[in-house]
Amino acid sequence: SSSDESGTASGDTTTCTPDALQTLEAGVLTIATGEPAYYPWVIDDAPEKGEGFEAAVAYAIATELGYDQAAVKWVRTTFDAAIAPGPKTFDFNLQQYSITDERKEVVDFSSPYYKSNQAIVSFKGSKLDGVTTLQGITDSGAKLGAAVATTSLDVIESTLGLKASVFNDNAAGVTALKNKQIDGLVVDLPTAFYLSAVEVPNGIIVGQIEGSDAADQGFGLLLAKESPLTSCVTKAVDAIRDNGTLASITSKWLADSAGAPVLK
Amino acid sequence: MSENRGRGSGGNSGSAPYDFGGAWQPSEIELARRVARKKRNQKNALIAALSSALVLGTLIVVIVTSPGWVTLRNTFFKWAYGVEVLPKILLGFATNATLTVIAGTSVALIGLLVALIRTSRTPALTPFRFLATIYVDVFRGVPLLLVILLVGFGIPALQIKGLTNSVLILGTLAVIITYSAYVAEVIRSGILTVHPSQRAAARSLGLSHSQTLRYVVLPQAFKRVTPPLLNDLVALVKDTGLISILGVTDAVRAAQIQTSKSFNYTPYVMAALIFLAVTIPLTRATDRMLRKSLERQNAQGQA
Amino acid sequence: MSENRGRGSGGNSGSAPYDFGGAWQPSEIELARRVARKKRNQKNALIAALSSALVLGTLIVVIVTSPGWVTLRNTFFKWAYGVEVLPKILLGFATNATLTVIAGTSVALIGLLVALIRTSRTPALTPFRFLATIYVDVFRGVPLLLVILLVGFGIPALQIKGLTNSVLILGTLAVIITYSAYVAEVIRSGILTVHPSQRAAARSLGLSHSQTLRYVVLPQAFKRVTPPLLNDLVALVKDTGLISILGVTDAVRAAQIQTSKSFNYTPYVMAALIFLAVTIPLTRATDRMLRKSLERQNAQGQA
Amino acid sequence: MSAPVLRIEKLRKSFGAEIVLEDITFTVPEHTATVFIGASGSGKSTLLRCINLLEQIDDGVIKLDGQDISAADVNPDEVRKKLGMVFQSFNLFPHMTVLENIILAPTKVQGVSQDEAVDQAFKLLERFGLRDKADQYPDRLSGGQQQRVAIIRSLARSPRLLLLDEITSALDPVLVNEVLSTVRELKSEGMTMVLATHEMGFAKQVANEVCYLHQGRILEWGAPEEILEAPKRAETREFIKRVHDAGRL
Amino acid sequence: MSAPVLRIEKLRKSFGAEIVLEDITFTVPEHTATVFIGASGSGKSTLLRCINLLEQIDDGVIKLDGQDISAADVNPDEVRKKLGMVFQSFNLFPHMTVLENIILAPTKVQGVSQDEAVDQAFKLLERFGLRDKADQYPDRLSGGQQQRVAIIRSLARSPRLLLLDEITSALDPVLVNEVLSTVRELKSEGMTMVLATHEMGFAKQVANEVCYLHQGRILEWGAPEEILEAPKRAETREFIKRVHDAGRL
Ligand SMILES: Nc1ncnc2c1ncn2[C@@H]1O[C@H](COP(=O)(O)OP(=O)(O)OP(=O)(O)O)[C@@H](O)[C@H]1O
Ligand SMILES: Nc1ncnc2c1ncn2[C@@H]1O[C@H](COP(=O)(O)OP(=O)(O)OP(=O)(O)O)[C@@H](O)[C@H]1O
Ligand SMILES: [Mg+2]
Ligand SMILES: [Mg+2]
Repeated sequence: SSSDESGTASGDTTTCTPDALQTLEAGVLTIATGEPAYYPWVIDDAPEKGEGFEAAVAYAIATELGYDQAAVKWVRTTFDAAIAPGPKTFDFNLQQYSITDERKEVVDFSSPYYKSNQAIVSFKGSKLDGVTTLQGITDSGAKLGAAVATTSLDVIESTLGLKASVFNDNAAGVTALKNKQIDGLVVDLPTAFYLSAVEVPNGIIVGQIEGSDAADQGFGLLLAKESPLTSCVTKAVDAIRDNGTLASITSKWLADSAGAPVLK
Repeated sequence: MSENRGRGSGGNSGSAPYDFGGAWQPSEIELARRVARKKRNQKNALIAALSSALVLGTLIVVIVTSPGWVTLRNTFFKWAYGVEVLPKILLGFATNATLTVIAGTSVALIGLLVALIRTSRTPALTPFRFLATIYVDVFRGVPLLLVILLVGFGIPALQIKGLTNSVLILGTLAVIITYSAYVAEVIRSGILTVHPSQRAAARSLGLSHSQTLRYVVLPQAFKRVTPPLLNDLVALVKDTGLISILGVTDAVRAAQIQTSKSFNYTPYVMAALIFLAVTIPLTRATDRMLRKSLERQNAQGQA
Repeated sequence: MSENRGRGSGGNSGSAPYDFGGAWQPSEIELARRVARKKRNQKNALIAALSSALVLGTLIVVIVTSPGWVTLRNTFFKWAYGVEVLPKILLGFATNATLTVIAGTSVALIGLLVALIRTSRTPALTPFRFLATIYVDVFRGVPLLLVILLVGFGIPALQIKGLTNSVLILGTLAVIITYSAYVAEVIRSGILTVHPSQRAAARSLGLSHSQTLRYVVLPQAFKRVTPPLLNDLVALVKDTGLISILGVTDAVRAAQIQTSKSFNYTPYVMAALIFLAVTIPLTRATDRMLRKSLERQNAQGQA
Repeated sequence: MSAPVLRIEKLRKSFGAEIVLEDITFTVPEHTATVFIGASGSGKSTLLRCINLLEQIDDGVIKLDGQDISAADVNPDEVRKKLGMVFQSFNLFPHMTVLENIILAPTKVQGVSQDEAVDQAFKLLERFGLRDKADQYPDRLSGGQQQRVAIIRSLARSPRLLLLDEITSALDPVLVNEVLSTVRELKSEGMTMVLATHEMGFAKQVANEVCYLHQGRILEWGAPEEILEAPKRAETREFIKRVHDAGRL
Repeated sequence: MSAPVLRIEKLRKSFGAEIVLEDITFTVPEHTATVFIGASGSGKSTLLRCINLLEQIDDGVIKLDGQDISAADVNPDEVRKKLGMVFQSFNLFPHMTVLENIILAPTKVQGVSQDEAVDQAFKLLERFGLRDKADQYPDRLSGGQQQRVAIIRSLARSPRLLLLDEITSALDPVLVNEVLSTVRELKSEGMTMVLATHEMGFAKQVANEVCYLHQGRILEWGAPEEILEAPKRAETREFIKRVHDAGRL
């Protein structure tokens, strides 16, 4: 009965119920994140607790779609595996995927749930300590790292025009930064706050890079290309944005991610 | 010229000629020689002991008293933490083990098939021989990591309906494809090392080509290739971890996740110990087998 | 019993007895046989050709006309794009090549040293023999990836002053440590396979232990281990890419970066081709050497 | 007088440009032994391999019991069922026991039942005094025992013709004896044989006819006494002398 | 009458529980050849290896030119400079040419200059008719040539005593001859030798004394005619008979 309505452009909420949604497993919403998943996006690498920005967003969307806590199943994927073309092992995936046109050719995105600049994390006394301009970063001769397939990598190569040390994931990059094998790691701003405050000894945020990628349209939930869920998930994101849930989640988990100097 | 020789107790024809087990007493001169030899051996043992004590002692003292020793111990050998993360790493190793078993079995079958095709002479198999040769060449030459990436990420990109997208299955497939090429080559060389006279002997008995292969060539080939195959098995156990690049959590990846949280490298050491528990017995067995076949070979050469 | 035998033209004592090159003309029966054989060969050739045409043809047709063919070609074999990214991948491969050369040289030296220590009998070297045995056992059994992680990320974590934290150097070091263990074992087994009679012959000539090793054992051992060493070299070329986990951009990583931008897998195929360009000649040379030594061995057995 | 078991006419065999056998013609009547002697490389092994169809000949005819086995359409496997062949070495299959070696061909090729083959094998082993070695692996046997088992193995198939190629030359001289006496016994039982050997003992004791092979040709042939003691050709005399000088009579 | 080159007294040697040589006593005067015969496993090779200090003896004394070389403090390398030894096989170093094989010991052990060693090597090769093989690798030589080069190689060091262990038993019978004549020539030049062999030709032609070794003991000894033609002990007779039956005179 709902099938003929699913194609309509106007958002008829009746199609977006657990009964109607063609999820991987009927009645279960399979959500993916990274392994490990980082603060402040997921607290204690335990997304099923709903703590941390992305975990909270995930549950808010699940609720919006009509799933209760128990009907949510978490799986893990690597960052680059999930944005590759092909069928997926999840209904949607959230681990700070920036929406870009290139990616949109092979996967679907929901509307954005957060927009973040990229930022450079470093440590006191590094070559980057005290640098305030983009040119200064280029001139410092510092070695910057990023995880493969990320927007952060594009920032280093395109915006800064530097050669990056490329890691399989952020975790390896953090290890290298702690070991001072690189001078700075480029990540999104909230991650940068967490890393500089908690993970990296004497960590600092050198600065954020504004509009680092013109095509960057913010973080979106990632779905398989032409997923039957895309429109419903987008509607759910729009709904929690409109009803203020998203804002309160943001202020709860990302409140301290306020001003870092902007590198010009 | 036959004078001037003495032969002591000579042919001792008095005693029973084959009574060797008798109460032989070492002579004075032999006893003196033994004392001298014993002294020399003791001296050598002493040198070995002293040298061992010196070298190993110095090594231990240098390591333990070095300023970094505490850091080193805390960073790599924090056993309490190691035990804490052990279950997670073992869980990861279950992936390696499962993969080894599944891939190992498939590789054995496919490798054998490819080897048989490559060593066959039937005209009808010509195209398969050709394909098998190319297959072996290519997959012996490309890094496994690349094959895993190509198969694990590339095949799903084709969006072929009905085809699995499980990274675990695709990763295993990549490992199977690559190792089958290695194993096919090992088995083929085993088949070729069976001495041509053995084939001739079998054919002379009236055995057909395939009977010769089955009853004479393959059993001998397998015996010969067991050590290199065991080597490949060890390599397989170690290489299964590469599919972690696809997002599968194996022992190495599990250790990496723990380490990236704690910035302590004991999980890696634990993972290494788990691998060693499996691989050392295997390599020991391989070495023993190789040594035996070597001894047999040398004995033949001397006979 | 000696009647009833005929010998045709017999001892043909008329002609020069060793005149074999003469104008020999095949007999009627031989000519008939040749025709029959030729027919059979032609039949076989026809079967081979038909079978090849059929199998390869079917394969090509099935692949090219399959619904996914265009996708496949665009995803894996977009040559224009491949050429575009080739320079970056080649730049990455320069890392693999450099590493192979540097690590290869060090591995040869260290491997030889460890092998010599393990096969020595000098009492003073006892502790080193012990250490060398443990070293070889451990590093043959632990996955290279783990060693790279331990050395590349673990050693800098110790924050020892004066010690490098360059991932390139440490990664190379990890590769050298691991491969030296492999190579030491290969050389040691080469030394052990030199026939004991060769040592006896050398000692009988009055050569000392070390002279025997230097002039007789090692030269023969090296000849024998060249094929397995070449195999290890191929493995080394392929494994150098593993240090990309430390953030070094090698050919595989360069391809991965490109692919992660374009979602097109041609860069991986390009990387594979580059590796093949290096490894196929090496494996071919290895195979040829092995075949030769095999033939020599078989010839000996038959003599 | 029965028909000859083997008749070879004008056989020629070359490896590439090297002519290894030329103009070989001889006949082996039933119950006789023909022994080929000649220097190393004179072509003895190649000749036996040609008879056994392990090599393809260039010209000539090989007839076994009147059948042209060199014809293009002959199935070698069928021919070999009638022939027994023992080489200098690598005869036995090292991964099988003596018994398994012997029953392999009867059970797999001739379709004899396992029990029957085992029975027959034991009879043969008994006859040649090797009954207690039935369950041993070849590498536990002396070279002489190995060659005797190899002969037994080829007898298990009741061949029409036995081809023996220097079956003692890899053996310790004192082990030659036991193999020689086995061959002598076969001869006395009427087995038809072609032998290649450097052992003049063989030639003297079992041959009905000795052929001297020189650079691929039969240079001289006749009764063993003639060839070994009064050879006519200078080459044969020279060869016999060298063998004598080496201490083999 | 000069002092004996080799004198062995009551030598005993065992491998684990197996006694391989027992109560071996004999003397080798200068310019004589002593030949050991005996069945396989009777201990011939072990005896020669003991003399060459390749094995450690259990009891007894080995004296070379009056010096007790079995003493614990003797340096085997020094002793071996005075001894030449040739085995059944694997004598030559396959990775060196004939010339390199011959000059290795003179240049590396005895400190002879390269030129001088080469000169001497060529002289020896010339004398034994192998001059044209100087630059060949061993695998290009026949077995007989290889053994002759091995003998030459041990001569290049002017040994006091030559130990030859079944140097022909891996050879084709027709190649035995050339090696035999080389040994005969050495004998006529006065070389002192100890040989182990199955080749009665050696025993007959070069031996001053033949010793029959049986299960590790010298059971009978004497002039070659005595031992080979009229042995006293039943065991010796049995052995000689078996060798004869095998066609070796
Ligand atoms: N497969 C082969 N390819 C090329 N030449 C061969 C082959 N087999 C044998 N020959 C050559 O044929 C000739 C005769 O060899 P064959 O083995 O028949 O001699 P033989 O009389 O048996 O010698 P031996 O007494 O050494 O066994 C030799 O010159 C040999 O080199
Ligand atoms: N290294 C060893 N370890 C144990 N036993 C040995 C060793 N070398 C020889 N033997 C044994 O010593 C005995 C005598 O062997 P040896 O080689 O001296 O005999 P041989 O008379 O030379 O025999 P052949 O004629 O076969 O060469 C044999 O029983 C043999 O098994
Ligand atoms: Mg032959
Ligand atoms: Mg011996």
